[in-house]
Amino acid sequence: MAQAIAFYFIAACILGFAVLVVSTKDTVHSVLFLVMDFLFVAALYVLLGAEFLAAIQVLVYAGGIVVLYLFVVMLVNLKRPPEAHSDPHRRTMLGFLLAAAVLVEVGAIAVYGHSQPAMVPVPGAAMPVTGNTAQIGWLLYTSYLIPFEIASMLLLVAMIGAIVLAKREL
Amino acid sequence: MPITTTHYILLSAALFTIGVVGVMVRRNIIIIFMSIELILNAVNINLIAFSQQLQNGIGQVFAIFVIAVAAAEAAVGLGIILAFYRNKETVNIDEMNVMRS
Amino acid sequence: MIDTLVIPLLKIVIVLNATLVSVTYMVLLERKVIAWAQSRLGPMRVGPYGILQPVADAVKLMIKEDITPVRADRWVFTIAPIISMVPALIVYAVIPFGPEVKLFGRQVTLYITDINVGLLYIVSVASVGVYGIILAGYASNSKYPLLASLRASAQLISYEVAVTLTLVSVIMMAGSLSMVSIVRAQQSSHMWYAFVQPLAFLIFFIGGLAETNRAPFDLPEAEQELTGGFHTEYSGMRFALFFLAEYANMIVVSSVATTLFLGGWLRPFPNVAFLSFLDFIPSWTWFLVKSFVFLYIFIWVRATLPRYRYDQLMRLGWKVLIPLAIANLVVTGIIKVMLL
Amino acid sequence: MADAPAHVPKAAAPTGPPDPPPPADVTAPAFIATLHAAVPGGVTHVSYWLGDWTLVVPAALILQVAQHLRDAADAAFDFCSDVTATDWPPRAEGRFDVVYCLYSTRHRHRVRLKVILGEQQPLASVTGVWPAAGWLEREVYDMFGVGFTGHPDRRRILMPEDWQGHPQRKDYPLEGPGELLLENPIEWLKLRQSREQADIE
Amino acid sequence: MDTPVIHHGAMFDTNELVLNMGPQHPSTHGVLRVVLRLDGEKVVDADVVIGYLHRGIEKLSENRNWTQIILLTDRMDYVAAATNNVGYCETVEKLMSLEVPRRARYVRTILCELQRIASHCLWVGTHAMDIGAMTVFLYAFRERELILDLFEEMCGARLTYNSMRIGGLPLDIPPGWDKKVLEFCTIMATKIDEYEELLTHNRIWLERTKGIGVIDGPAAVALGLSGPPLRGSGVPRDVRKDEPYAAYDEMEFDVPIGTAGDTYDRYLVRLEEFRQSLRVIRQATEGIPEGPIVGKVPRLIKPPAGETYHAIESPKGELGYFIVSDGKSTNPYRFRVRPPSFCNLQGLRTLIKGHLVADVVALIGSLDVVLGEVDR
Repeated sequence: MAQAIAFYFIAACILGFAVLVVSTKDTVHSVLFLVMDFLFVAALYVLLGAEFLAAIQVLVYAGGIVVLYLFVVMLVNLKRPPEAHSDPHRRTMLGFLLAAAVLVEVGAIAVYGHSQPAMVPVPGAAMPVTGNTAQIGWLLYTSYLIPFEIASMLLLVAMIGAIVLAKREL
Repeated sequence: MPITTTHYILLSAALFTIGVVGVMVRRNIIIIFMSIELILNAVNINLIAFSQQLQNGIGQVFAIFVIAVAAAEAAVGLGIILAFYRNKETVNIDEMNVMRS
Repeated sequence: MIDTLVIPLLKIVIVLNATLVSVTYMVLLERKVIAWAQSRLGPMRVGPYGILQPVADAVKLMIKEDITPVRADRWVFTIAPIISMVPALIVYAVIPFGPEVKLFGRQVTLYITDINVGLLYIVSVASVGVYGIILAGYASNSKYPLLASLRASAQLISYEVAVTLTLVSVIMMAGSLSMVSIVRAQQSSHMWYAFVQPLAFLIFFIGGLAETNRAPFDLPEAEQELTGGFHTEYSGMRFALFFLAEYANMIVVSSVATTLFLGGWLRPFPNVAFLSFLDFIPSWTWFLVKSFVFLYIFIWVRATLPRYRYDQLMRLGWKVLIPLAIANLVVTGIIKVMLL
Repeated sequence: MADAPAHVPKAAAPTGPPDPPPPADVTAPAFIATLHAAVPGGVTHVSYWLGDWTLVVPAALILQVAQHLRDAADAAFDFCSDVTATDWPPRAEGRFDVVYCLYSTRHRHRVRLKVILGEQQPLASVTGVWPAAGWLEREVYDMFGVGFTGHPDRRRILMPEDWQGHPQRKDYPLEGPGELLLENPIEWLKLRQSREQADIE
Repeated sequence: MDTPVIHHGAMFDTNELVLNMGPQHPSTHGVLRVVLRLDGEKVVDADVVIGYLHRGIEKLSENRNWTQIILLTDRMDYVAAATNNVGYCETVEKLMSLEVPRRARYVRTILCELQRIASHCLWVGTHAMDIGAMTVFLYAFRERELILDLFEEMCGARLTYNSMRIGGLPLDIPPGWDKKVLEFCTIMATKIDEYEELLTHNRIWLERTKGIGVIDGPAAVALGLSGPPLRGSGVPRDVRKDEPYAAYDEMEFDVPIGTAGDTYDRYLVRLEEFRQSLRVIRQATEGIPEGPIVGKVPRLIKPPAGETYHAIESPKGELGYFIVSDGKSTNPYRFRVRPPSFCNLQGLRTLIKGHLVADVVALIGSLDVVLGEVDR
C-alpha cells in the first residue's frame, strides 16, 4: 500500500514536472523543473531498489549535466525568446499528433505485454557478491568491461569535442 | 493493487511522449535538448524496472551507459549551442539553417 | 511502530535542531575565534561573553525587511536560498554520530539511517547545493552576483572532482560505501585513514575548503572584489539562509572528514586495551570533539590566509589537486591488489 | 610683466605676480641658456624668487620648450610635478597663468614654466611629453576652462559632466553656479538640453 | 564618456562586459569609481572616475585667511593630517621667508614620521584585507591606535589635528611625550615583523602580488608616480633626501627602493619605510633640542606678493603646495595642492590593463590612494 502511494505520488510529480519542462516559457525555470524531475526519477529508482543508480542519477544528472545546461542558459541570455519567432513551416499540430500516436503505440504494447503470461523472473548469473552497488560493479568489470571502456572513450572524446567547440581560439 | 512492471512501463511511455512533444513542438534548442534528456530518463526507468523484474543488474548497467551517453551528448550539444550562439545570437532551431542557402 | 516510526522521527527532529543550533553557534564561534586571533574581544554585549549573540542575530535577521529587486526573477530569487540550505541539512541523514547504544532499555543507533550507498548519497546531495548559488546569482539580475555565481559554479564543480576522487581511495580501503562500515573498517584495520591516506586527507581538506567557499577560496563571496558575491542582493532571512547554509556545509565537511579519516566515533587507539578507561566517555563525544577540531582549523585558516585569485584557484584545482588525487588513487589500488 | 599695466583701475583685483628677475649675484642654471639657444624666443622672461626659477614661455612654443626641457641632457626634466593655473581676470596680456612645475630625477633640480593665456586661447597639451600631465590638464580644464588641444581625453575630472562654468575662476560665485536649477527647473532643463543638442551637432 | 553597454554572458561572448566598480564598493577605499571593460574576468580597459568627494578645498582656501587654511588641509589626506599641515605651513613660511626654530622642526619631523607609520599601517591593513588576509588589518589598526593616542596627547585630536602653526607649533610637546614615542618605537619594531610573518613569505600573498601591475622606472616617472609606487620601480626619489625640509637634513635614514616595480615590491618598500621611519623618529626624539617652538611671526600673516611651489614627502608621495599671494589681502590669491594620490591614481589605468578583476583591487590598494586627497 505504502509502495503504491509512493509510486503514484512520484509518477505524478515526474509527469507534472516533465510537462512543465517542455511548456514553460522561461528557460531557466524549465531547467529548474528538469532538476526536480530528475530528483523524482531518482526517488523512483530507490523505489525500484536501485540505490546506486539513484545516487548516480542525482550526482551526474542533477549535479553535473543540468548545471551545464544552466550555465549555457545563463550565458545565452536571450533578449528575444525564440518562441516569438513564428515560422510558417512549423507544424505544431503535427507534432502533437505524432506524439499522441507514439503514446498510443507504446501504451498498447505495454497493455498487450501485460495481458501475456507473466515472465518468469530469470535469476541473474551467479555472482559472488551481494548488494546493489557491488553487483553493478561486478557486472561492469566482468561481462560489460568492453562497453564500459568504450563509454569512457566516448566521454573522453566528448570532453575534447566540447573544449574545441567552446574555446574561442586554440 | 500492487505496483507491477507494467505501471513503470506506462509511466515511462508517458514520460517518453512528453519528451517527444517537447522535441517536436518547442523551437528553443536548449529545451529540445532537455526533452531529449527526458526521453533518455524514460528509457532508464524502463531498464531499471526490467532489471528489478528479472532480478539481475544488467538493466542497471545499461542505465549507467545511457547516463554516460547523455553526459557526452550534453557536453557536445551544449558546446555546439554556444558556438552557434556566438555567431548567430540565437538558439532558435528554425534559424539554424546555415547549410541551407 | 515505535522502532520504525517514532524513533527515526525523534532522531530526525533532534539532529535537525542540533544542527541548526550548532550552525548559529558556529557563527558565534567563528567570530570569537577570529577575534581571538586578531587580538580583540568579538561580540561581548548580548549575554555574558556574547553567548546570546546568535539569538540577537536571528531576531534581527527575521524582522529585517526582505527586499526583492524589481527586475529579479521573483520565483527563482525566493527559492535559491532554500535550495542552498536543504541539501546541507539532509546530508545528516547518513552521518553516524555513534554506534548502537542502549538507551532507556532500547537498542538505538546514533545515526538516522545507514544506507549502503551512504557516501555516494552525501556526494550527490552536496552536488545539488551548487544550484542555490548559481540561481541566486542569476535571479538577482545584477552583474556582481552573476560573475560570482559563474565563478562559484566553476569552482564547486572543479573541486568536486578532486574531492570525489579522494573519497574513492577511502572507499577502496574500506570496501564499502556505507558510513558506518567505513568507521568499522578503520577499527578493524587498527588505523585511522588519515594515517593510511594522508594525501587523500589533505586533498579532501583543501577541497572541502573550496567546496564550502571558505577562505582562501571564498571567491564567490569575495567582498573586496564582488561586493557581496552571489548574495549581494539578498537581505533579511533569505540572506541568513545562505549564511547558515555555508556554516551547515562546514559542519557537514568536518563530520564527513571525521567519519572517513579520523575514525568517526571511535576513541583514539580503539584497539589498545590499556586505553579502555577512556570508554566511559560516550562515543558521540569523540565524534563531536573531532569535528570541532576540524571546524576550528577552518576558522583558523580563514584568519590567517589571503585569498586566491580565480585563475590561481582553478590552476590549483585542476593542475595540482586532481592529478594528485588520481595518483593517490592509482597507488592505493596497486597496494591494495598487491597486499591481497 | 613685472610691473602692473598702468591703465588698470583702482586697486581692485591684482594683475599678476611680480615675478622679479634674478638678482645680479645669482647665476642662472646652464639649461636656461641651452634652452634659449635651442628654442629661439622660447623664453620671454626669467624670474628668480625664493630659490625658484620661473620661465615665462609663449603659448605657441610650449610644446617645443617642453620637449627640449625633457630631452636636453643638462635639463632632463622627466618628472612633471604639477600643472595648474592662476586666474588674473583684469590682466591685459591674458587672463590665465598656466604653470608647469617640473622636476628632474637625474639632476634633482626644479623649474617652473609659465604660459600667459587669453580666455579663449587654446594651449597645446603636453601629455605627449609627460603622460603625467593628463589628469592635471583635465583638472585645469575643469577648473579654469583652459582649452587644451591634442589632449587624448579632455573631460571634466572633479566636477560632474554637466556642470556649468569653471569653479576656480575668480568671477565664479562662491555659492555655486546660481539658483537657476532651484528657481526655474524648466529653464534649467531647457538650457541643459540645448547644450546637449549643441554637443551632438 | 561612452555609456556602458550591458552584455550578459560575457564569458564566452565576443562582446565585453562593462563592470562598474564603485563609487560604493568595499574596496575602492572611499568613493572611487572604476569602470572596467572586461573580457571574461580580464580587464581590457578601465576608466577611473573621481570627484565624488570634491569639496572645493582650493576654492575655499582662497576665501579663508592664512591660518584658517591649516584646518582645511587636515581634511585632504585625513590619514596623515599632520603631514599636510607641515607642507602647507612650510610653503607659507617659504613665501614669508620665516625662520622656524630647530625644536619646532624636530617635532615636525617626529610628527611627520609618526603619520607616515600611521598611514602605512592603514595601508598594510587595507591592502592585505583587499587580498583577503583580514587579520593583518586588525593588527595594523591596533598599532595605528597607539599613534593616534600619541597624537591625542600632543594635539588633542585623533584624526584632524590642526597641529601646526605658520612659523612653528601651537604647543610644545607634553612632558614625558618623547618617552612614550620611544616606547612606541620599541613596540612597533616587533609588530612590523609580525606583519611580515603573516604576509611576506606567504605563498598565496606572493602569488597575488608578484608580477602584478609591473611598471618600470622611466615609465613610472613619466606617469608622474611618486612616493612608494615610484620607489618600488627602482627610482631613488624621496623629497626628504633630495630637497630636505623640516629637520630631515640632520637625520640619517635610507631610501628603500624596489627592483621589479610590481605590487610586491611596493609592499616591501613600504614595509622598509616603517623601519626607516622608526629610525628617524628615534633620532629626532633623542636629539630634540631645547628652544622656542615658534619663530618670529608677525601678528598679521600677510606674505609679500609672489608665488611659490614647495613639496614635501607625504606617506603617499610628493605633496606639493603652489601658493600665490597678492601681497594685499589676508588670504591667498591662489591655493593649489599637488595631491600625490591624485597623480598616483592616474597610473591605475596603465597598471590594470590585462589583469583580472581581483588584481584591480590589489592594485588600487598598492597605489595607496586616499580619496579625500584625490578629490580635495
